[in-house]
Amino acid sequence: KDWKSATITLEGAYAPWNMTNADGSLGGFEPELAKILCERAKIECKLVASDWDGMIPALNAGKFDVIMDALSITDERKQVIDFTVPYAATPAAFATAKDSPLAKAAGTGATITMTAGQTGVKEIEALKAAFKGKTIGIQAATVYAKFVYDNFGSVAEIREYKTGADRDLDLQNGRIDLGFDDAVYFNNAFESAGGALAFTGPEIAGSIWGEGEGLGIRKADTDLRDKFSAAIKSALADGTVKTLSMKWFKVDVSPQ
Amino acid sequence: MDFAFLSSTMVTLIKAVPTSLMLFSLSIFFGGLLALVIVAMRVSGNPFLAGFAKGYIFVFRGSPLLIQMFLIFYGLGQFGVIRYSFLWPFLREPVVCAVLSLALCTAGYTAEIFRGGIRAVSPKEIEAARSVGMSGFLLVRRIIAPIAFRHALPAYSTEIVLMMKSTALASLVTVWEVTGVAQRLISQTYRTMEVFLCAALIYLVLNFVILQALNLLEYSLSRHRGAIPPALKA
Amino acid sequence: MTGLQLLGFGQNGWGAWLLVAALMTLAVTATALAIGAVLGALVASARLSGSRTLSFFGHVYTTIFRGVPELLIIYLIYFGGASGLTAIAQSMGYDGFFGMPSFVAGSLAVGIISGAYQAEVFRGAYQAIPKGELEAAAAIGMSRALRFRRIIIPQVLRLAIPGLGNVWQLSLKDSALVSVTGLVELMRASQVAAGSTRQYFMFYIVGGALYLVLTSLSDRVFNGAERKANRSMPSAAIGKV
Amino acid sequence: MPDVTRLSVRNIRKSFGTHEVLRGISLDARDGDVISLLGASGSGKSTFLRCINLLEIASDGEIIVDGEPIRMIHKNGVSRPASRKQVDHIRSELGMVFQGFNLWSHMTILQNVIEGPVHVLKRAKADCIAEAEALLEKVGIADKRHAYPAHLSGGQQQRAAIARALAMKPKVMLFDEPTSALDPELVGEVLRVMRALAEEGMTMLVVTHEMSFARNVSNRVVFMREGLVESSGSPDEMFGGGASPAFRQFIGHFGNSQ
Amino acid sequence: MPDVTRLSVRNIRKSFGTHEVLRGISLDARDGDVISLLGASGSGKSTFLRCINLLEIASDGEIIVDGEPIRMIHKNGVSRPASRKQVDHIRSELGMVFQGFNLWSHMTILQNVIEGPVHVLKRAKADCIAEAEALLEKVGIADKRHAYPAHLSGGQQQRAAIARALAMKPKVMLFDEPTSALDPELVGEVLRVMRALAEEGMTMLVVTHEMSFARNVSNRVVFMREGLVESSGSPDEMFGGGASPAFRQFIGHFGNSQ
Ligand SMILES: Nc1ncnc2c1ncn2[C@@H]1O[C@H](COP(=O)(O)OP(=O)(O)OP(=O)(O)O)[C@@H](O)[C@H]1O
Ligand SMILES: Nc1ncnc2c1ncn2[C@@H]1O[C@H](COP(=O)(O)OP(=O)(O)OP(=O)(O)O)[C@@H](O)[C@H]1O
Ligand SMILES: [Mg+2]
Ligand SMILES: [Mg+2]
Repeated sequence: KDWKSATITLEGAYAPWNMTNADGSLGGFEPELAKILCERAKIECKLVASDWDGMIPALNAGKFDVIMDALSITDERKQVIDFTVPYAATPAAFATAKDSPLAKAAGTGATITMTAGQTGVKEIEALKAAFKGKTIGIQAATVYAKFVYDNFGSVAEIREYKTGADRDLDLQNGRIDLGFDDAVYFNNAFESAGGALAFTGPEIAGSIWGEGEGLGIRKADTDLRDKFSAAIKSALADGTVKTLSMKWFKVDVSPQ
Repeated sequence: MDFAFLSSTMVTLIKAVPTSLMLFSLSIFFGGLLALVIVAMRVSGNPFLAGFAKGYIFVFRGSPLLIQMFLIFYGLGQFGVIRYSFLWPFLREPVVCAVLSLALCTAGYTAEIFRGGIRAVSPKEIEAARSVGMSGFLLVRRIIAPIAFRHALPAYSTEIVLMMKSTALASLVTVWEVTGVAQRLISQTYRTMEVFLCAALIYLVLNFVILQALNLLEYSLSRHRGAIPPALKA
Repeated sequence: MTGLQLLGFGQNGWGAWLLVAALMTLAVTATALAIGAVLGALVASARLSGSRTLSFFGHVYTTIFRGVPELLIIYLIYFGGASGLTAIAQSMGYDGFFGMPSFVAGSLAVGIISGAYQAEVFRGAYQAIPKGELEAAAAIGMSRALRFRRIIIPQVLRLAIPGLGNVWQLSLKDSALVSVTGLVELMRASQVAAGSTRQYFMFYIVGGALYLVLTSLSDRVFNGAERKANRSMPSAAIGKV
Repeated sequence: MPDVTRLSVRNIRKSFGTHEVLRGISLDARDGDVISLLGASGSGKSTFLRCINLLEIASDGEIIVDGEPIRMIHKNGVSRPASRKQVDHIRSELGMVFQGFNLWSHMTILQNVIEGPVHVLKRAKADCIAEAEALLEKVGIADKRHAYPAHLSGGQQQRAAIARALAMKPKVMLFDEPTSALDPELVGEVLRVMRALAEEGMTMLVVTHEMSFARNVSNRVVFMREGLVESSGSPDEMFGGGASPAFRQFIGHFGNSQ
Repeated sequence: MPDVTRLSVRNIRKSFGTHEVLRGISLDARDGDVISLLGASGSGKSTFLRCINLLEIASDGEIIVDGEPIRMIHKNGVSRPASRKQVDHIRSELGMVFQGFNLWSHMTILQNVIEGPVHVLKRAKADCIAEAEALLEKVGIADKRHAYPAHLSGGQQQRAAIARALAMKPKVMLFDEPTSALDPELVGEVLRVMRALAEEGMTMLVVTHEMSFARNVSNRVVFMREGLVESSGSPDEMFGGGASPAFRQFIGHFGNSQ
């Protein structure tokens, strides 16, 4: 099949990755990047919003051809769909209330790099001691959730939320002491929390979070996947991704 | 068919069944009690109480449970008054909030269902009760409630089953019951249909048992009716 | 940006967006209720028919569609329906994806579910009809169909109105699940607005309020119908001394 | 008037659970016959009438209306009518006034009365209304024609029920205590109407406790006891000297108090 | 027996919409009085009884039971009782047998009968059952005590309703056509029971179309017409020569057909 046109779906409610404008149009980092990628792949693209819950089955049912919704590339997902090369990879960090005794834990402001499965990192051990007996909120079924369970499951109580936004609200309400998530996401969330929340402890980057975020594509459509992978590579190479990233996230999320 | 996957999914989901059942039974119990109070207010004839009940039913029956639960769990904590009050130790607990919002919501529906049942009680039988000097609670307990309950039973069965399914929303407030666990499994494995089918099977079995029990109840409460002659069946 | 601007109809206001979604919710619910009324009447008559087979199938229908979570039924109809259509289309030589339009799939799914609820409402109402009145109808030689049309339906409708009000309410909220088909109804619209602006409370409260507006409109209709249907009844004995 | 057998009932049996209410009742009614059905409370009079128009299905026996036997199917010890259509048709020729009236609560009195003629017999609505109003006039409740049954007195409901049955112009009328809720003046009125109908050739089966009716209007008296016809005969026979002891005891009060 | 006024009704008025059904009715009943209330269908007899125990609220007038006036509140042209407690108490002393029986459909006959004594009067259940069974025996439906109302014949239901009212041992009984569904033998039976009650001093107000009752059992006859008491007097006065022309016309049929 020669791909002249393709339908790309995203949730349209995950600012600043992708969001809906008041007039119903889509905006954010991903819609803008998608436009560039499609131009480079010479595909005419149509963007449609759809619900996160039905996204993967709908892709496999053929309702659209590409998912672009901050979809992390994981082994489990690879069993049902294919991914392009990543167009973004973000570090993660803890957040807490600004006036909490846990604010400014050791390493705040620094960045450490971890590889997949790495243990015994001294910064993490320090946090472990500091977070003993506290409650940590995470978004269920994410790579971050696995990390927190692996490293803090023995010392802290862990509470799983359906969405990051819910967790942030509870962080403000004081039901939980800490949250752990994508640092880029947090950056944006802090803004709407009116300065009540802040990072604590070091930012954690590296291959521990997997390859990063890529486009999800049906397994059968390898040609489409290759076209988009090529486009992503070129956009990363010439700094286009970085420019867009600085515009929307104020940090560079291009995978290293 | 990937039977290994299905069976491991089933095991994971079944572990969450007690949570679902706990949410279900507590909210049916408290919701039922609250509904009795609300419906009593609604038919009391006192304009103030009836107005309050109408408002209550309107709000809790009229808006989605998801929004109610969100506002109760995440919204109440935004108010310092509540966060620093004696209520907070309770409201802080996700389970309490989940049961609270489920019960508040079902009370609105149930009150309306019971009111429908009360409407179907023959005015003549109520008059007969009044003429022997019954009124108030006695009249309700002996005459109105038994007849109304019988009339309301089909609709109430539906509501009970709905509550079983509504417990699915509790994962919004971090109480991980069957549907929540299923959704978590889906976002890990992306095998939507398989996981959902397993979850559906669990709900179907639970609800089948509930409905069967309610059918039995309905049957045993119907002895007093003359059987509908076969010649008349619709 | 102030809340008022966010909710307004101006350039950055979400007013129009939410309003259109509310109308969509109304349309899905009304369509579903109509579909459900037909199914519900059929299933209720099957359950009351006295025929064991029919009654069994009626029972199965109400048990399954009340017992299985709504979301799954919507999934099955939407994706299952789409696979079916696509397979048919491909066997006829067409290529690509053929789905049911979201609106059709959504209304159909909610309608099938609401049919199970309505069947129970109708059944309860039927059983509350004074038996003697049915006998009187049979005694003047009314056929089943005529009895159904002239005696049963009017009385069932009267006795079912409160129950149908409840079903309307349920379907209104089931319609919120239809968003998995990509339909932007009120619930999804509120979530999108909340997620895009991060004004969660405001948009949830506004969304809830819009649901209440829809409810108050429908309550008005149902209350009017109830008043009208009950004019032949003695004034309710319950509120009296 | 030709001597036609309008209604013939052979050996009807009916049980509720283990309680056998009708134990083999037979009866023939010709054109213009007015048969009084007497019997103690609970002796099965209402059940008998209800079996005739198949509101209850007799477990045994045969019913022949206007020469046409009602076809029944017997299977696994359960009987049911073979043709629903036939039942509907026969019912429209058998009028019935119920002991409990059974007016349709969602219709006004006038609507109750025209319902059958318009929708079962498919006659023109305007004609039916005119006739219905004349009937309601005759039984004295024309002023209540737009009221709903729940707003009527007992006697008014009973008269409405009579009017509803008559409006179908049935060949055979089954009356279940048609004057129980009426005052003496109205009883006289209604009996006059019934006598007139009898003279026009309508066949009537009347369950009644009104001995004056049995004696003066009917041409045959059937006395039921414990699910059987204990005795029957012309009014003169029954109320004269020839009655059975049981019947004499039954009407004892009637005899005494006058 | 002391000469006590058990029930006194003064100038009762009641309208349904614009239709004034009772236009000022007064009546006094002493211990042991048996008052027959006669009147054409629709003349307001049932409404009058219903007003006495406040199932309908009269728009005007006064009701005094056993010397205790029922306190009413009049506000904005609407009347209602001042004390619900008083109403309950008074109702438990006023027995009522309804024209339509109004048995509780979800209870067996026995349960219907013991309901009031056990739950309103709070008497021991075992005693109530024993008494109820005796009462049911008296009215001849003891064998039906475990049946539900829907499974009873008309006359059986009526007797159950009478038993239910008597089980409360009220001081005043209001009967609305208590023998309408009964056969002559049973009518005699029930009248005997009523006569015995009257002799024990129970006060009774009986709406009836049974002239033999009015004549032989009651000690006063009240004839209602168009919402007013047209005439009243002892049975001898009323059925003798002294009756009003209207009353004479009303009982005309009764006179004729015998
Ligand atoms: N709820 C009501 N609404 C309107 N009109 C009513 C209502 N109840 C009774 N009526 C009217 O009031 C009048 C008196 O009725 P009531 O039942 O008292 O008559 P009654 O004397 O008992 O007659 P019957 O001997 O036929 O029982 C009748 O004309 C009736 O139509
Ligand atoms: N649906 C039923 N189920 C059980 N028993 C019944 C049913 N209907 C009637 N019976 C019983 O059958 C017997 C005859 O009832 P039926 O109504 O025919 O009597 P009836 O002769 O009309 O008496 P009445 O003069 O009191 O109306 C009664 O003993 C009654 O209890
Ligand atoms: Mg009978
Ligand atoms: Mg009356």
